[in-house]
Amino acid sequence: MALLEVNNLSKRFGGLQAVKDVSFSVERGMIKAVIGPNGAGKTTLFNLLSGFAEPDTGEVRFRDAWIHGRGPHQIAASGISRTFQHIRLFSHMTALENVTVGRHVRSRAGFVAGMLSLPWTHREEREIREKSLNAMEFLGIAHLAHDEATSLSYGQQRAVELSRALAAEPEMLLLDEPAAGLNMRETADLANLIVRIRDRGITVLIVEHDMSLVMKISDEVVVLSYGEKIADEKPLAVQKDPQVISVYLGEDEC
Amino acid sequence: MLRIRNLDAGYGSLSVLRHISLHVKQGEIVTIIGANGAGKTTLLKTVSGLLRPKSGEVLFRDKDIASLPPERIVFEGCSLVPEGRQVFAAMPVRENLLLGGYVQFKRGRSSEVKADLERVYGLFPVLRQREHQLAGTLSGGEQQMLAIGRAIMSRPSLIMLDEPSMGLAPLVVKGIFEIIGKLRDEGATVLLVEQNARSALRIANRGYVLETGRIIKDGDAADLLTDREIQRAYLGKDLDAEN
Amino acid sequence: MRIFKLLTVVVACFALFAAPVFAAETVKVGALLAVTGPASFLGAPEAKTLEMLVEEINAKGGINGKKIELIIKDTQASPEKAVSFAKQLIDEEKVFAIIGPSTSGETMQIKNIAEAGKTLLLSCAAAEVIVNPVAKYVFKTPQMDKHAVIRIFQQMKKMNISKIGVLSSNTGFGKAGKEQIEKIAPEHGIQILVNEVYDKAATDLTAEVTKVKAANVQAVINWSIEPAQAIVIKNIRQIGLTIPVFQSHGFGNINYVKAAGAAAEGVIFPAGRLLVADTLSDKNPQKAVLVDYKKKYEAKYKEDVSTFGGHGYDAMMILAKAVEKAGADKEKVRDTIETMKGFVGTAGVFNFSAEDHNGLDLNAFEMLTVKDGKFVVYEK
Amino acid sequence: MKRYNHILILIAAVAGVQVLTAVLGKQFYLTQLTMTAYYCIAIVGLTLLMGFAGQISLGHAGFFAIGGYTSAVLTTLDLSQFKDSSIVSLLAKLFIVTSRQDLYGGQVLSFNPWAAFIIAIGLTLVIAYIIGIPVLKLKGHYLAMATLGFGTIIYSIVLGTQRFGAADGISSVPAFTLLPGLAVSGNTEFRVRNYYLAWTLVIGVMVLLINLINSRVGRALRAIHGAEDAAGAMGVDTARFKLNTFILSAALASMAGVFLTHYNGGIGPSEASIMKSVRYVAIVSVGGMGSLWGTLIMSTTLTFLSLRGYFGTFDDAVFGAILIVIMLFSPQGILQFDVKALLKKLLRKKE
Amino acid sequence: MFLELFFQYLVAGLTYGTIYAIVGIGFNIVYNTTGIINFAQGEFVMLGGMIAVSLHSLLPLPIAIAAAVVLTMAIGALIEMTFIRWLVKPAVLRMIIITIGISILVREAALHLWGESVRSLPYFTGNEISAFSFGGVRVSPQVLWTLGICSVIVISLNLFFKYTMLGREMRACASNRDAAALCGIPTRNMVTLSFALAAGIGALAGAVVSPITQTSYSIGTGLAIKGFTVAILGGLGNSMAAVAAGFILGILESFSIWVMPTAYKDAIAITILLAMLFVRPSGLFGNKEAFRLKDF
Repeated sequence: MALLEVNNLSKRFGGLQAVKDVSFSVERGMIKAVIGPNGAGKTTLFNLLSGFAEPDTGEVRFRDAWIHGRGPHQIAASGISRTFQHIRLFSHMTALENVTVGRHVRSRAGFVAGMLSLPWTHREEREIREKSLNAMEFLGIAHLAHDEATSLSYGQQRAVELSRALAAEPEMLLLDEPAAGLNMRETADLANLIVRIRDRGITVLIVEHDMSLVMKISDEVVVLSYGEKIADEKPLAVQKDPQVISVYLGEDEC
Repeated sequence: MLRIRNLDAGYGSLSVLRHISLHVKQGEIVTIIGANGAGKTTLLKTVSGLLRPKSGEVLFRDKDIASLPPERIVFEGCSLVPEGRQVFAAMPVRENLLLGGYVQFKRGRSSEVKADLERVYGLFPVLRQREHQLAGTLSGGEQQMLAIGRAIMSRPSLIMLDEPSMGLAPLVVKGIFEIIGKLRDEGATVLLVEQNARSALRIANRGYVLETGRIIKDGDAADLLTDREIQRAYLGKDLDAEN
Repeated sequence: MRIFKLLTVVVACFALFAAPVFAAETVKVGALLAVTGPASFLGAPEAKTLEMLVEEINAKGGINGKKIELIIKDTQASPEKAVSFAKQLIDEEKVFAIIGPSTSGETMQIKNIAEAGKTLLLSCAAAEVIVNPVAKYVFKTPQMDKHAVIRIFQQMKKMNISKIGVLSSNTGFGKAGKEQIEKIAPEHGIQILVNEVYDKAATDLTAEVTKVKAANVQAVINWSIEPAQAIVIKNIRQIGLTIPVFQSHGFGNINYVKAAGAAAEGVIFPAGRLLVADTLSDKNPQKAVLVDYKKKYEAKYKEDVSTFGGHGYDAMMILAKAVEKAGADKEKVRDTIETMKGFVGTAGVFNFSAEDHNGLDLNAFEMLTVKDGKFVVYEK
Repeated sequence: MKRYNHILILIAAVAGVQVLTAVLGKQFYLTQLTMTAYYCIAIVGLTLLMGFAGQISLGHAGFFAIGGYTSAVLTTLDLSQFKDSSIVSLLAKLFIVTSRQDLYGGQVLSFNPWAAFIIAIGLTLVIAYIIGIPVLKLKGHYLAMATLGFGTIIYSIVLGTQRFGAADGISSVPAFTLLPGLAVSGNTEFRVRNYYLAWTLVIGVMVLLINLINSRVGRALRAIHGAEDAAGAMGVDTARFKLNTFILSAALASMAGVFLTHYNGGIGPSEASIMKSVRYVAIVSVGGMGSLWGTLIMSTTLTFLSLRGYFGTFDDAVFGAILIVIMLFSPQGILQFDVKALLKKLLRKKE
Repeated sequence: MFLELFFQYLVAGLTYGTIYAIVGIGFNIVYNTTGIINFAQGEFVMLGGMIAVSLHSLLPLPIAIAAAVVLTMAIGALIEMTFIRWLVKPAVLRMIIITIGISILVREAALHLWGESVRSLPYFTGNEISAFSFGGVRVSPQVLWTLGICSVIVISLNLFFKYTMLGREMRACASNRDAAALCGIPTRNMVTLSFALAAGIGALAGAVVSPITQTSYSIGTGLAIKGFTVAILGGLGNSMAAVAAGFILGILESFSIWVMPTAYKDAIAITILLAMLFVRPSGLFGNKEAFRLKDF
């Protein structure tokens, strides 16, 4: 059974049909990419999957549970982590603190326990810190732990955001245009990183413009156009799909 | 047309640009490439007056514009298409463009604004179709066109573009670059900051490479395009070789 | 350690403010008045009056050679400040007596404090609860609302009015009046058909007076002390109500007449005689006091005198007189005031007793009306 | 533990001030300092809501008033005439309703202050919960307006209801005997005890809040403040955390209201007014939104000076001027006020 | 009788509504160019009334009002230049607090300048008791004056913002300050202008309503709270909507008096309005689309 299953998902904003009857599935342990021209509904699809928008019709099943219509925090708790197209780090917090927020779903101290500073919360805090540092180490930014997150360079901020998502130990990671704003070199590093993340057993769903990245790492590619799915194939097949070429790739790109 | 000498700039105590010197001649397209965070956007912000330089001079047609506020610099004929489009989201397309014509209006050439509007609609037919639509409801590519159109409305002698391809689909990016070429053909001078180094260098006459606030290389665009080091760092030519 | 530095600065500030005041042989009188804030039209003239009187008394060499030291605290009509200041005046300044507060609410909040601190409190607020039940150290100088209401009802009887509408503002003054009206009306055979409270800061009251109009009453009583009462009578006339309009003694401020313009004409209200001082016959025992106060106040402050300032005047004069008689001894002064008879003040002739800490009767009020923009005695 | 360093300083300062006043014979300062302490509790609670959860509330005086008024009404309500009704006698058996003597010697059968306190806090929790759910969905100016509206409603109810004393408020509220020998009361002989009681409460609240902001919850709140949707994506139930914070800060305001009402012996409608709420928000801002200590210092200073009446008729004007000066020159609050940087800036401008 | 009463309450509601609306408009003008809610807006209304009354002892009525408007505009511009112009991208809350501070200072200055007493201008036509009668429903001429002037203000503002270059520039500033500067628009002057404009409209309103409401140093706060409520409920940035919301609030208040004790007028009106706000969080008439595009 697929890890994530999307059935006939639709969403309309006013007069705009942002996502129309989209279905696909993501198998455990694969990297799946969603591509499409601007305004094709990729970000909307992402928001539907992560609970930031509620679908008008359709279903989303993650593991054994229906998650459509649930709030973002519930979806996060069920094991899906996401990043954002425009980096959203928590201002006035250090990089490490940012990442520790990622452990929120894996810890439980509440208002009362927090106010009373109960002994077990200290143990929990220690664990949160360790796991967060591990996540930062994995991305090679442990040395930045105590810098203010929003003062870091763009690439470093991307890394913080990613380690924050990883700190939650998700089963599935949603990446929204992770290569936006990176140069080719950095993009290549990112590609390696995503593969390494997959190798840790985390399923990855990625929305991306950068075709070189998508073609290189993904196992399957879904192509959206005007909210509709026009292809869902292996990368090589997509590259040759005439419909995809006509709406998206253009004739002589690369 | 534009000459920058020993420019230092940054935000607060943070220094981003160090001793930048460059120039743009009449009628050419000059591109500045560099990694994210190299200071490209800061450079354009400083030239356009959104950011005040710490030291150095910015000569535009031999006049020092370094300490002028942005609105004065536009009047001098130097127009910026900012990063992330920055259209007036809650206003219709047509009003966005008319606001671009503000400078002409103030110069006492309001009669020409109509003609300029037609010219922009000629360049971007899609904007004519969306004339009365709120700018914020346009797609990313259309917004970029609108932003460029708005800048053209001020009849700039130098037009600066900050990452026009950012966040756009490849097909749309192609269209945008075609238009930049068209602008050049019409005699405009362009200073282009781009992430997409290959497309930028293909269209440009000359280029500068910016790295952590310093210019590390400059030359003809064609030369830069074939420069091995640049290929490795910015064009991703050895992407496959590495793996 | 920024915080530590700051704390030091703060503590130093406090120490500076706390510099001790060495007073000579004086009689310290505290005043809690709403000089600014929503009740400033009460507190401001009261404060001015007290300052004027103290200046005058001290210029004459004080009372029995002792000068008065006046400490005015601006409560801004908020009870918590009144409480804080009252404790300050009693515990710290060890004042001889406190004049004020200006409003009933504040007075009620500090009634117990004055009582516990065994400090004379001469309130300038009207509500009956201030002196009923009697607290040993608490007195008040404004006339009783009860008496004002009775005067109005008596007048109504003369005019054959039995069905009335009542409007009052949501302040202590309005509330106290409303309660008295509700209480006394049955005794006088008066039926209240509409009884509404409006906001003291109201900017228009057309809807409220429409409600009165709909009830088909024979007369309206408006009980308030703020500027809104001028709006009430304007709106009453504007919507075409021609029935008699009664106001409370809170109307005793010529500014309200000016603000209401033509609408103020014919309004009937009970008030002390200060407003009509000039027209009183020379035989009236109050005339000399009233004219004197009015002249002095108007000369000094270039504004019209109001009855509220008069309450401050009475408080200070009663205190001065008692001190003159009994010397600077709190208990003796208290006893002197309690037994004071025939003191002529602006509000009327005071006859205090152990049961009556107000000392005014029905006669303190005169029924007035407005004619050609001026207060005149109502004669009918 | 490092996080409690400032608490130690505060404890020292509290004791120090008391000793100092005793030595100087100026113990009357403790009266205003006690009142100040209660306002501080409300303001510190608001800081948690504004500075950490990032939600403005222009109606916090409403919660203060709910606490104060509920307690005042219940403890002054005379149930003597219902003495024989089964409910009242049951309550009397449970010590929820007790008999006491009033100032004029009469017997009053009214709610035990403890019972009134618990009911007041309970009521506040319920109201904050009901109000909080829809209100906290709003953002920015709309949230400000909605909370302002809530404040207006409470003020209007307080001012329009006979039972609440309308414009006069409620007076003759009895002392609140917490423990034998320890009563919240304005009586001069209990002044020192009340001072320590009030500041112990402040210290207790500070400890709890400092623990809270250093916990997982505090981190989640700051995350919400920094980027709400990202916090949601990280599994933070933003709505619930905001609501809980709102309720907590409402409860603190309400508690402050209860205690101050018993201390002052009464409460008036001005405690519920919008200007009061605005004052709380302003103090939080000038204290530095994200700084419990900054707001504690600011609220102590400003409230104390105001309650002492140092500025006379210029009280509001001085307050306004302080607001402007701090917000213009040190928008991060008083603790961030950097005289040197300011001078430098001014000097450079002159060049 | 029922109908007559209905219309009489309606008239009362319109009277309240006009006053609220005209203050709400001022909020919107400043908000539109700066994104700031200027809580000192009520103070402009107060200043307009007070200055006009003071000048009226020397000058004829129309000239006194005109002079008051001009003076208040100057004060508005001055306030902007002193306190706001030089701030770099201030946070919303910081601006709210600063404008609250300004409002307190202006109010206190007025108290010490004019004292605590109330004043008012004479009725423009007729006097305190005159009223037009429409089949038993009576309306003070000043209410008609206020309604008329309010409509003129709203219509001319709409024309100004929609069709003049200056109005468009101000809207551009509101939408995106940087982008407006890049179009050559002197953004700082636009902000000053918007304060002056809002102050002028407030002052005009203050002068026109003063015969009805009277004016005193403290009138601003209450009006500011009502005006803010109305501006938000209409949907920030939309002057027409503020007017509509103003009338809705006014009429709600007035009709609530019909059926309930008047003491709870505010509570009832605000409760209903809040309920509406919860259903439509972008304001009653807020353009949902534009709301989404705006950055709060």
